[in-house]
Amino acid sequence: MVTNLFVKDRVAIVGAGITTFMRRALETPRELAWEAARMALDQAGLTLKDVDCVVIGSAPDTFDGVHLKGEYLADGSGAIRKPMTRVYVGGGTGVFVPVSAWWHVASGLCKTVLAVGEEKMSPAHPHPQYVFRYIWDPIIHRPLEPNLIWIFAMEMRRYMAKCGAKKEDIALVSVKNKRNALDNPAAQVAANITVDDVLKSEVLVWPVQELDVSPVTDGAAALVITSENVARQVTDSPVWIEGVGFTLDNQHWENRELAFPRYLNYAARMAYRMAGIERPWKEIDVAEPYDPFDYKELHHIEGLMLARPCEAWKLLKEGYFNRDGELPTSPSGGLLGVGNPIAAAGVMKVAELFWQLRYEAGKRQVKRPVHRAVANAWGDLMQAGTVIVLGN
Amino acid sequence: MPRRVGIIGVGWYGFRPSTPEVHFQGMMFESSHRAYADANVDPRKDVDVFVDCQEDLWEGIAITDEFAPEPIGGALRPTFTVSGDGLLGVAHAYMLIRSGLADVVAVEAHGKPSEIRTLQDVYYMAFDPLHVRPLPTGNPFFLAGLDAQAYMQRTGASREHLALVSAKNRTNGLKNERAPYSARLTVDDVLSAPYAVYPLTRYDIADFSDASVTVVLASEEAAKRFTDKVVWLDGIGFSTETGSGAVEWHAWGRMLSMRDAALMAYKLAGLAGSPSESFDLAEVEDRFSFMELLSLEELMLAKEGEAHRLLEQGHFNLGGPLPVNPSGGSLAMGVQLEATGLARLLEAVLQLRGEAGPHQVKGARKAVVATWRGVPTYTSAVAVLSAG
Amino acid sequence: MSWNKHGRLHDIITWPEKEEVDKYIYTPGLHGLELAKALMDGRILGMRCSDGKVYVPPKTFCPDYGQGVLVEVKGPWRLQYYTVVYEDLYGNRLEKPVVVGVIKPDDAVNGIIHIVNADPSKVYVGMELRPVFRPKEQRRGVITDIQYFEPA
Amino acid sequence: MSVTKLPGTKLSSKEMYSLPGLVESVPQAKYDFSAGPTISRFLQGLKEGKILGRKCPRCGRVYVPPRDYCEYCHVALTDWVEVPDTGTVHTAVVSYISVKRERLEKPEVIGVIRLDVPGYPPNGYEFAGLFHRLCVSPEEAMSDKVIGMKVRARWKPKEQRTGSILDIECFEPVR
Repeated sequence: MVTNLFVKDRVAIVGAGITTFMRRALETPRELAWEAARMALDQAGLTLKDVDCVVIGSAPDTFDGVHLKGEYLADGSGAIRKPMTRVYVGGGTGVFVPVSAWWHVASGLCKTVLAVGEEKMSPAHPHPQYVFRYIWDPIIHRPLEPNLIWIFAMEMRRYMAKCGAKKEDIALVSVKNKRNALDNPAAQVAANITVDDVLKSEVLVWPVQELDVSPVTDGAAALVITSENVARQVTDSPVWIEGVGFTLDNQHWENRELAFPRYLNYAARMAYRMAGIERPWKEIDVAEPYDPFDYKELHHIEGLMLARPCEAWKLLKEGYFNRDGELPTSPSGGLLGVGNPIAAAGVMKVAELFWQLRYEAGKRQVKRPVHRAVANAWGDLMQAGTVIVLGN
Repeated sequence: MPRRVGIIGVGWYGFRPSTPEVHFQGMMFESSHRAYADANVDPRKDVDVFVDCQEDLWEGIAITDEFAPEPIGGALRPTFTVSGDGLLGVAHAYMLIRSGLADVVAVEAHGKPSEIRTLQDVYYMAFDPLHVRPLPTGNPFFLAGLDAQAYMQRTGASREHLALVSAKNRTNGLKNERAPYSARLTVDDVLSAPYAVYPLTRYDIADFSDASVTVVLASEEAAKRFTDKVVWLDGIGFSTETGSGAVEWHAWGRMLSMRDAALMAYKLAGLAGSPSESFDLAEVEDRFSFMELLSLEELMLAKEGEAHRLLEQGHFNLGGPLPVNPSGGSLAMGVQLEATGLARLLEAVLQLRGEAGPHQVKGARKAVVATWRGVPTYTSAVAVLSAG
Repeated sequence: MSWNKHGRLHDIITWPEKEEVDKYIYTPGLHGLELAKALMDGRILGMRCSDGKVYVPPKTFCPDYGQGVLVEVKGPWRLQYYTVVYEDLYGNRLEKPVVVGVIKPDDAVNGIIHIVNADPSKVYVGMELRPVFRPKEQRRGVITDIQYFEPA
Repeated sequence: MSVTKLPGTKLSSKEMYSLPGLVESVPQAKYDFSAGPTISRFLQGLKEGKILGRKCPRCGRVYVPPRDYCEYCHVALTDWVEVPDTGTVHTAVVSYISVKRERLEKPEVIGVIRLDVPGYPPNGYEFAGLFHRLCVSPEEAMSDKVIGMKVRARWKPKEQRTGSILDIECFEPVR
């Protein structure tokens, strides 16, 4: 693995765009991608002619009900007569799209890349969650009729058992993120709730209850990522991609300790080494850990080495991760508050850090000064960790 | 000079109409196991990044990248999936190495069409659900029929020329152990067959076969540590003309994505002069017979509307000035879904290493590889290779 | 596994499975909603882009990425390219061959894909066609509200 | 970001289903997965009432469920090992909803069982194990006692076994 990576041409994010996150959208998937990508280009002051490569991220085709979905989203993502690939690491795709865009630019092949994440879950009937019946091993697991929440519940239970975290401790994440989301115009389920509301919500798969889970969402988000010299011409506050990391564990999640995401830890080390970060818990100013479930934010804070294993829920109680705290996490409102259109959710989180590092997050702007940020996405069967480190 | 990228190992398994004896992950293990032996690398220590190419609905699994890392040695290592043809995965490997993030990258692609019971319905699921899929068209390959008719109308190529491509490739395939659909086919055999999708007979449409192909790429310095029989990847290009939700914007009878991909690849390879003299062989797209002629024109290996004339003169035969698809192409080897591009690349690499066997093109030093992702996409990829 | 495979078919297990939800419901999209209303009314829409070109059917945004302006497309319609499907992907002959065409109206730069209701022997490029709509009460604002195109 | 009105047109459920131009499509995506030699043998073992694992010749790991290859050494696995059908509960949950998110009348208890397979450190990061149903009451599953509880496979009667993971009915506590 290459360690002291000398890249003559640094890579920057210069624009971000996002659609509102909705339970049901009128737009078709390609129109959602178009709306987000066009906003990102407008924000960067560029047009489609300036784009020379496109990277698309979208999770299971079985949601939108369109096979070869990368091809279906191509024109919506601006890839008409352009090099385009769709990258795919399950739920980790959202952060992986800008990670892949990094080597499109750093290799010298592309100068300006449109990185687009889209997900439309509402077409699947009777319920989008039914799609998750098909993520399992067809022979060993599917006969047990598993649904997705089972695997999260098992991981949450293991985290609670190993780290001594109670449900009321974990519910604070949902309270924090849904409150943060009140200031996010894209939010689908922002709300002022209390720990009691979480503990009284419908029990889906104990210990997971309704308000522990992010919603099903239609939405898209996009970033414009360019080389250093293009960035210098386009904006006076580019946000540099300083570290990228990604790791996939094997698919046998039933053969590993679920309390600690080792795959995410390896991905984080890869990204931190590239960014020259030795003590992330000190050097990272703001973070967007992936939070499809409330316990998962704590799980990922520990995987990202922003807190020691089993310590995150204690710091949470002290307000350490609040917007005015020592290390704000999910100032965007996260998946729990803004929504979870799988592949677009990760791009939304990177977009949030883009706005935070440019002090353009408005009411969501964290109080402390920010120089270095980290976002991660998680995916597959408890096996994919994707990490990006940004700096201004 | 930016870092040169070389192919240091190839491995494959399958190329048969069905492979019931292996689980799809077993097939991936077989091809990667052979590729790592060929490159004499240890995947658990020497390979930095693993790229896999597959699509959910070809595999029957909703997040199919979950099953990628284990069999190819990528467990707990940087692994990701490109939802596209294997050649797009090679493009990512090229970028990973040029950017310095990785020195050695493994790319695997596979297809097990024999396990898809409702292949036609899965094809239709890729069609625009609003404006095209609802139409009672009867066969998803009607899109290829429209392009074939438009191509023949524009260039004057006739049904005999299409038959000549099919006969050439299926006969070439007789010499290639990876070509289950080869046959001593004559033009008359093809002309006497009824149309399946006008103007294509069943001989003009490649069948499907199961296969997994793994390719190991490395930077110039890293390559020296492992092998001395390197095939250089001088250029790679890929492009998309329009989305499958806007096929109505497609330039019928053309494959502009292959022209754009070729221009990108030739620029990277520094091919200033006219490309037609630059190559000793070409492995190009032929899952529909007319596509070989159209590909040659989009790759500028023949002037527009001239490919079928050169074909008549035997210019593309095995002994001719520019052998095209000496391996038999997809018409003889079959279509392996997302591994089809790597099948073309595999054949070209073996030719440049002088290891092709009976269908070896003597003294082959430079080759071009081109693939299209098939109906209903308009995405192509092109690679330019040269012997080490 | 490399060396100890089972060749004997008796030892080989194949496991039937599927990857299907009950059904998909696709919304028509921004322009699609207006096209649906027009189709119910027996009219076909296109979109005009900033370069003045009209594309059909309307797809909300143009190849140049700007938003298209809806316009009605009246034709006359001509067959630009066509194919005839005689058998399905598995090689089964269809009872009746299906003629599929790219059908371009004079007042647009591209054609739509649709079925041509004519005997394959009578079909030629450039022939004039007209859309045949289903009876009004059977229309639902979808592309198959046009049952087919037939020689004008 | 400076923009407050974001693109996107929200629909309520009623609005969506009353839209003109809605297109319905019933997907047909059926497959016949080749189980391959390892999984075929594993299923055969289940039919005979045995849980089979596979051992790596190089690192000695015993994999349950078995694979064709060792993912840490990237070599083909060789010997078969019958492993005990006893183990401890790694995690357990109680499900009140079905695959289609409908409420279940009777909740289901499911979990991960760490099997008593030699060669893995007692509470190491990796272990051989199965994901399966647990025959314990929901109350017991929610109590702290269940984590680490000793369990054993409850096999279906021989004539009802078909060579599937369901040949094990569940894992029940060893009282």
